[in-house]
Amino acid sequence: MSDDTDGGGRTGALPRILWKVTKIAATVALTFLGLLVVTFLIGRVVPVDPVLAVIGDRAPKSVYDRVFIELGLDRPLYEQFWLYLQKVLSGDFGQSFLTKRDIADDIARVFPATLELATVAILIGTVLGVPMGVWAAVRQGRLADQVVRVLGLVGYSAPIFWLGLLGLLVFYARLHWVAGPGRVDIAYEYSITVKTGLLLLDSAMQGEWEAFGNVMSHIILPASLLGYFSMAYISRMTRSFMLNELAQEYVITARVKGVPEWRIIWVHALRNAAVPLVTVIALSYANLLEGSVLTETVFAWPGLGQYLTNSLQNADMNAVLGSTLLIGAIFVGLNLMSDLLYSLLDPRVRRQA
Amino acid sequence: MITVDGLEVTFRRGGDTVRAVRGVSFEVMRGESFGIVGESGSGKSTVLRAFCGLAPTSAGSVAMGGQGLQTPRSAAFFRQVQMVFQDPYASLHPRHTVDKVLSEPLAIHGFDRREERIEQALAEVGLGAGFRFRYPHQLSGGQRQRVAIARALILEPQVLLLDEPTSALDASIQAEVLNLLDRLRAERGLTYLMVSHDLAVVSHMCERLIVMQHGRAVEELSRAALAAHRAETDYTRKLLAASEGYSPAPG
Amino acid sequence: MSPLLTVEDLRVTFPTRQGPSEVVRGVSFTLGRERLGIVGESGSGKSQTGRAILGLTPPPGRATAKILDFDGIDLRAARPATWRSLRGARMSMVMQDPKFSLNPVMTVGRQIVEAVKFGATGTRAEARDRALAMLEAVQIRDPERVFRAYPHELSGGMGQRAMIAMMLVTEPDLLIADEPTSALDVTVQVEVLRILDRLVAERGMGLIFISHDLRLVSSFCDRVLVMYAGRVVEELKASELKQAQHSYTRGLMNCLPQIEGGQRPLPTLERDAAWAK
Amino acid sequence: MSSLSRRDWLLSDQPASRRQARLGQAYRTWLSFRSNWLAMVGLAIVLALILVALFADVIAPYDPVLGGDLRTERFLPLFSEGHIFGTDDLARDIFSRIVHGSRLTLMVVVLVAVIATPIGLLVGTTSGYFGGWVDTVLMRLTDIFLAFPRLILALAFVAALGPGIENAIIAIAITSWPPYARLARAETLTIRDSDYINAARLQGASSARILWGHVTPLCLSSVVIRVTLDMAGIILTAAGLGFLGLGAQPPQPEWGAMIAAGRRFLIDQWWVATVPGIAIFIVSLGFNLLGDGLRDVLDPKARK
Amino acid sequence: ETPADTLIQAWAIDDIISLDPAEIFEFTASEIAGNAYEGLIGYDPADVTNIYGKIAESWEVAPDGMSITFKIRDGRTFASGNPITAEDVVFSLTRAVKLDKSPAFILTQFGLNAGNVDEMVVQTGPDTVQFKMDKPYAPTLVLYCLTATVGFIVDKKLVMEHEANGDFGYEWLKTNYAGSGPFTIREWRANEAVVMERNANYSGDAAPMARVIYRHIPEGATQRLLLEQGDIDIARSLTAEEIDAVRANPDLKIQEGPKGSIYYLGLNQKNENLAKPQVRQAMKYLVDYQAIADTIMKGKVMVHQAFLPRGFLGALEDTPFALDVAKAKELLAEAGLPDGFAVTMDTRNTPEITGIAQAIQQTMAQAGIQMELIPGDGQQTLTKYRARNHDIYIGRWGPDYQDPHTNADTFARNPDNADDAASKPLAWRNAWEIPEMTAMADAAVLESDPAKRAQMYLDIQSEHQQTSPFVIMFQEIEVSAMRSNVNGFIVGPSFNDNNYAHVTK
Ligand SMILES: Nc1ncnc2c1ncn2[C@@H]1O[C@H](COP(=O)(O)OP(=O)(O)OP(=O)(O)O)[C@@H](O)[C@H]1O
Ligand SMILES: Nc1ncnc2c1ncn2[C@@H]1O[C@H](COP(=O)(O)OP(=O)(O)OP(=O)(O)O)[C@@H](O)[C@H]1O
Ligand SMILES: [Mg+2]
Ligand SMILES: [Mg+2]
Repeated sequence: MSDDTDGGGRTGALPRILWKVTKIAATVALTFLGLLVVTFLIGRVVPVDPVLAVIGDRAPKSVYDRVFIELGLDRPLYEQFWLYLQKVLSGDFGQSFLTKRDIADDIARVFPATLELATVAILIGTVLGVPMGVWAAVRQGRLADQVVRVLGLVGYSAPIFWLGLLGLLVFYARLHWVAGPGRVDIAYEYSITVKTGLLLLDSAMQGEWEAFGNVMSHIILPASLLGYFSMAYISRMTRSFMLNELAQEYVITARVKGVPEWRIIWVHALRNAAVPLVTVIALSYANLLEGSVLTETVFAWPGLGQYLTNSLQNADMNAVLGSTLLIGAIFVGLNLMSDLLYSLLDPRVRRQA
Repeated sequence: MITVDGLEVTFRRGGDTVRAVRGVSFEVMRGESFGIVGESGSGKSTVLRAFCGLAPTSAGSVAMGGQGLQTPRSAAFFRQVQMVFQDPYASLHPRHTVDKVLSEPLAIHGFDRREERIEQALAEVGLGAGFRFRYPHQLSGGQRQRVAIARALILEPQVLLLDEPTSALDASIQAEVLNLLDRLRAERGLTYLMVSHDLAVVSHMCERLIVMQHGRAVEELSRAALAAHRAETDYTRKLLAASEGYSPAPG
Repeated sequence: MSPLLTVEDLRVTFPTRQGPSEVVRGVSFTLGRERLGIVGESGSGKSQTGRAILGLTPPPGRATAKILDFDGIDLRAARPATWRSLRGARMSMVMQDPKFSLNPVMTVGRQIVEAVKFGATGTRAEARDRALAMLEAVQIRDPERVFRAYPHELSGGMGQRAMIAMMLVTEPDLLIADEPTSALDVTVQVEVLRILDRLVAERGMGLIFISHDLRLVSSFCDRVLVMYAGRVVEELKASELKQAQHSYTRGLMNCLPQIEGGQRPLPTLERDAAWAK
Repeated sequence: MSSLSRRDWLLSDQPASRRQARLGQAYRTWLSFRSNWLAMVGLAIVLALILVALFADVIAPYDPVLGGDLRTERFLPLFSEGHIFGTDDLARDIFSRIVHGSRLTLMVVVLVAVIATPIGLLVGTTSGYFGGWVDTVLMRLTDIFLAFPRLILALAFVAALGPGIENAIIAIAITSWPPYARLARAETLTIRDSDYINAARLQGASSARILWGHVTPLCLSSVVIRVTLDMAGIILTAAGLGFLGLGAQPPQPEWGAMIAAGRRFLIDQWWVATVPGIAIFIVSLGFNLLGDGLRDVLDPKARK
Repeated sequence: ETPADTLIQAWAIDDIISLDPAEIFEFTASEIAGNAYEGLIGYDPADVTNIYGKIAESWEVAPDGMSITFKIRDGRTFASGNPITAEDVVFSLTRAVKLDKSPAFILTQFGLNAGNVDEMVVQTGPDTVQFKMDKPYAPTLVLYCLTATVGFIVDKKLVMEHEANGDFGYEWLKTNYAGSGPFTIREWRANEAVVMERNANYSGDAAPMARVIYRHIPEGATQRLLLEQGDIDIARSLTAEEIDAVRANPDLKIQEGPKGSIYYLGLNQKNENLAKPQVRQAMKYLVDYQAIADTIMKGKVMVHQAFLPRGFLGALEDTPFALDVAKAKELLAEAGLPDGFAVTMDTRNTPEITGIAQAIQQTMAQAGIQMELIPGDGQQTLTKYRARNHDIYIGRWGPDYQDPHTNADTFARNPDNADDAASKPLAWRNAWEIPEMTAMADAAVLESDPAKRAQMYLDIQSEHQQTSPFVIMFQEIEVSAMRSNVNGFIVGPSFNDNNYAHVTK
């Protein structure tokens, strides 16, 4: 097509950006509203009496009735939702029935643990998964490919909680290679001043290298396990993206130019495969954040997953709503971010953005 | 038979608008074969698609047999007008056998004697009964295009829209398909509206043609004028020169 | 003068479920500093011939030959290092469709400079200058802009010119052009061909021009190979095409419709099983 | 008909009837599938699962729920006499529980496939085919479900409906369809403007007919592949719910719940949790291998 | 390895919902409060009849039995440094009544309420406080009730500094600390840890441990691993198998103490089969008590079949029932159900309850009773139980204070069997209508002679054991596993008696 065929009117650049931003904002808002409604409704049909969760089994009726009203359970459903919505919009997620603290405080306390775990895991998954996928693609059909495939399949197929227990047994109890459950040994707990809540970061910034080492030896096993699972996914996707890219004409062009093979693989093809890979990695990151529920149980990791499970089982609906919103927000945020990265990596999209 | 008057087609995509067709008018007589030539992206296909309701008309009018066409097109319209697409590799459903491809339109329009009609349609396009239960991947490009033509003809339409029916085919197979189309028109008295970027093909097939550039019809020519290289616009002359093959000096 | 390229009994085989399938079956020819056209219908093995010469037969395919000699170098035994020193620097290929043949996430400039870098020595700035000069040589009016542009920002014609610039920037001795213009509009086609023509004439390269358009090849090239089912059925001077002996070649010539009007119905090609033997 | 000629009949390039064409197509698919030995292993595992589930009553030597004598038959190790996989804390035969548990696993697989696949296909193809506001509404809905963390949504549903394998299945199915809808939509978008769909429109085919007869069959294979590949994840999610006490409930011999119950004895009576762990692993592996194989055969994009 | 001055315990601490003594009612929080707060009086965990003064120096029961006067010990201080005065005592008790949180009934059952508490609990001198009641309750009952966490004394000055909207500092105290015990509560991170520190201002002997930390480790296996590696000092929730393993490990030791908790089946009398006396009786013969106690619950329970746990005044120690399928079949036949019947049992999905339930399911099946387990998490089964929607509920009940009335009140009293009754004791939850037994239990409360009172409870239990719709099975034994260098950990009969003020390691 020659340069001027699309001579039709194009709307200006600025309104287009505005249009896009508005659209994204509307999408996000809608998604959130949906999340709120669904979680709220679930919270109301759970066959658990939230009053009991607050007052326990033995309280007399008078206490029961008072708490029932305190929790606003006497009002009609839509009114409860409306009140909740208003509060959320003003940034108040309410108090947890169980911990008696503001949900925001609770989440600020538990979330960094999960974030740290998931981040280390995704780093492990990416650093291993991408090269493995590339390698498998380059060696398609050969032994290396099969090895990577089997490794990946094992990662897909084994129940994580089982692997976690076995891992603890082997690497902690028998071999003493890693530290046990929990985030840090008590001995170091108070040598780190918690600022970000990410203990690795906090200890490193404060120069507490011994504590850093301890935190590391605690996180390495659960993170490796989670990382293994994302590695399985990432390497599989990398392989298929790379196969796709390596079959493209531009790869032949590069060969014709005399570009060495390593450069074709790692610069030309991978650079193109990176575009969809970003989304895959972002997605597995988000999945790790939520998928750590099981790992957290096994490793006594005081994170969001445990908080949420516990809140759900006790019908602590404010806590459930708050955490779900946070996780939803992370999903949406990661999606937006991967879109953004997508457009940074892919000049074809960048132009339009 | 066909009247297109001031046709405009505008596509909106995201924040973009593309004016693909900008005020094209022409008329095709009953039994005539009319051609549209032009380069890639000039809007040829869009004219055809707008005519049969597959693309949105933003201005102008299209009519058939003197009657304006309403959107969406009626079932009766589809019995009169059928289309053959450019790429035989993309115009057959990969999971449908030839038999299924041909029987479906019959089922939709409630035709009787289906078995007979299918066999006859296959025979007409020069495919034996042995092709009836094949899948597209078991057919060559030329054979596929024959199936596509059979599919278009099985509803016994009066007008056939041909969107570059041979441009994806080798020269030798192109000749066979063009001959087939020629024969069918003669036998059935069909009206053709044919799009191509190949001047030679259009001049072989059509009595009259228009030349399109950037969504506009820049020139209308008869076959005789084309054969005599009597083009009026620069653009058409360039097309003509290019179709001669390579000439070292800038012409 | 010894020929630039000698090919004898080139065969390309792909394993398939029905057993190995030979798609190029004993092609032999020599090439000097001239324009050699290869024509034939789709699937006749033209592209695979071209790729086999550059050692780019896609796995799991395999290419074999009695002789495959480029300027005294036996390509059959070439190691990856030899190939790297040859490809780009001394032999190149222009591909059909710039839309797919250029890396979409690299600027055109980088892709050209890359060709210089791996083909010759020199500083970055030199490489850049050479790339810009080459872009000018293929008649790009604003080389700086095209240098910075991404492939999708160029029209087909511009992209194909950039592709040619990339392949010629190292001044190779042999250029294989595989349907270099069939994805382009007719009006642009001619311009690109002229650029190619001029560069070949100026630099004295050997050119293999692959196309299925007999008319185009006959008017562009000096010599023509006609392929059918993986074999060369006829080899002749472009000017002698009208006197072609083989019925396949003649059939190809005749079945094209003429603007001036011709036979009706068009003569069709009656395939003869003997051609493929 | 001799076997050779039957093969020729199936592989004929000129089938003489609809049936021959269809069977021939299936046979060709089978042939290319058969050449992938890993996929065949996967198929064998899945078939074995089905057989074991069907004949559980015959295969299992003991009752899966009622155990033996608490004082003498607890924690018999692997390969004990009469208890090849040993017994658990309530003196139940682990082999019998594994065999009966295959029914639950199969039920999870089948029900999720039967619920989630049609929803995903319907939403995705409708959304992709019609575009416009239909697309916007359906995709927003899908996005909401996608933005919902999956395990957590499942947890929430189970919390709402009460623990139990049926509710876990419903929860998993409800959270599984959005990716299928996305996939079907993406596929539909590429198909929607293809010429064979245009041809069908030009023949006056109704939208429903096009969706059902033309679009869905094409999306089906990629969705089926995806569902098969997801099966491992689904089994693991069900097991994970069981592990958290929200899926299948004791004394049901669901494998995840068995791990959950057995993890208390992992250190000393390791086989109690490990045998079901291996069972889950093998079946997940089977579905993964099968899905990979199916993709190689059915997905034209992956084939080249 | 754990630091020498720090005691680290692994436990499931997710039951903590508050640290305010006026609200504390759960195991973990009770234990924490027991080590961080003090009450007026306490008892010797080894011999609960030995009641002694803590914050109170002495006490005196009025001749009419309608009030008790406490004399506050001099010179004691809170952790904040404030002195402990009679004012604090009055404040703490009236505060608990006025706040009216879940455990407030322990005090209000003596006729106190928000309206009259200011007259009922009064300061009568510079260091004397009088506690008045509406009836002459048995003095031990009152005293035991005052040893419960709800009677713990809080630092009025400190608490009132944090008062907001007349809440008596409740919002603040539920996550903070204002006590006088050997340890202070430094931090509670829900589901993660509770950190306690030695109270520098403690009036008694300073605790050897500078820090006591509870780590939330719900998994028994994980606790065991940590304990074996020496990463914790005490593991609090091991299973029977793990306890066996720990016993065999020379680095570790076990400390156990009977707890007041009782495992029982509640048979809902709204179910027509279960309402038949022979069926109730048959069920009592269909549990293999001893096998369960010897295998799946080994070391964690002892067979016990009356509603008062051993160690309580008047506890009945007879265990007349054992697995006897033939007898049970006979009884069922008598009840017109020779082929058994189908029934459901709501079961909490904790490993222990589930294990017991499954074992019972097996033995019931031998008599033809098809028992289907309906598992659910704690809140769900409880919600259902309280709504009397169950057939059978398998439960565990812990006494609220050390007096027999606590269990008699719930197992043997049902003053109003209507669906909307104001109080919902276990007898009510199983729709067991027992006016006579209720009257017997009420009389026992007012008996001030301990011996007579004990006999009254024995009588009630004997009848209860035979006729009630409760299959009482076991009494819990709390087992803690610890590193062998840990000494001085005291496991008392109730959780607020568990004491680590003297632990050394
Ligand atoms: N559905 C659509 N949405 C947006 N733009 C479109 C759409 N269809 C066509 N166009 C644009 O309209 C213009 C004309 O397209 P059209 O297909 O009619 O060209 P053509 O002359 O048939 O070209 P070719 O020879 O390549 O088939 C092009 O610029 C094309 O990009
Ligand atoms: N990777 C491959 N595996 C198997 N067969 C192949 C492969 N690549 C090409 N072929 C077959 O080789 C034959 C020759 O292909 P080639 O690309 O050389 O044809 P061509 O003459 O260039 O045709 P066209 O004009 O369509 O480009 C064809 O039959 C093709 O199907
Ligand atoms: Mg077109
Ligand atoms: Mg080719």
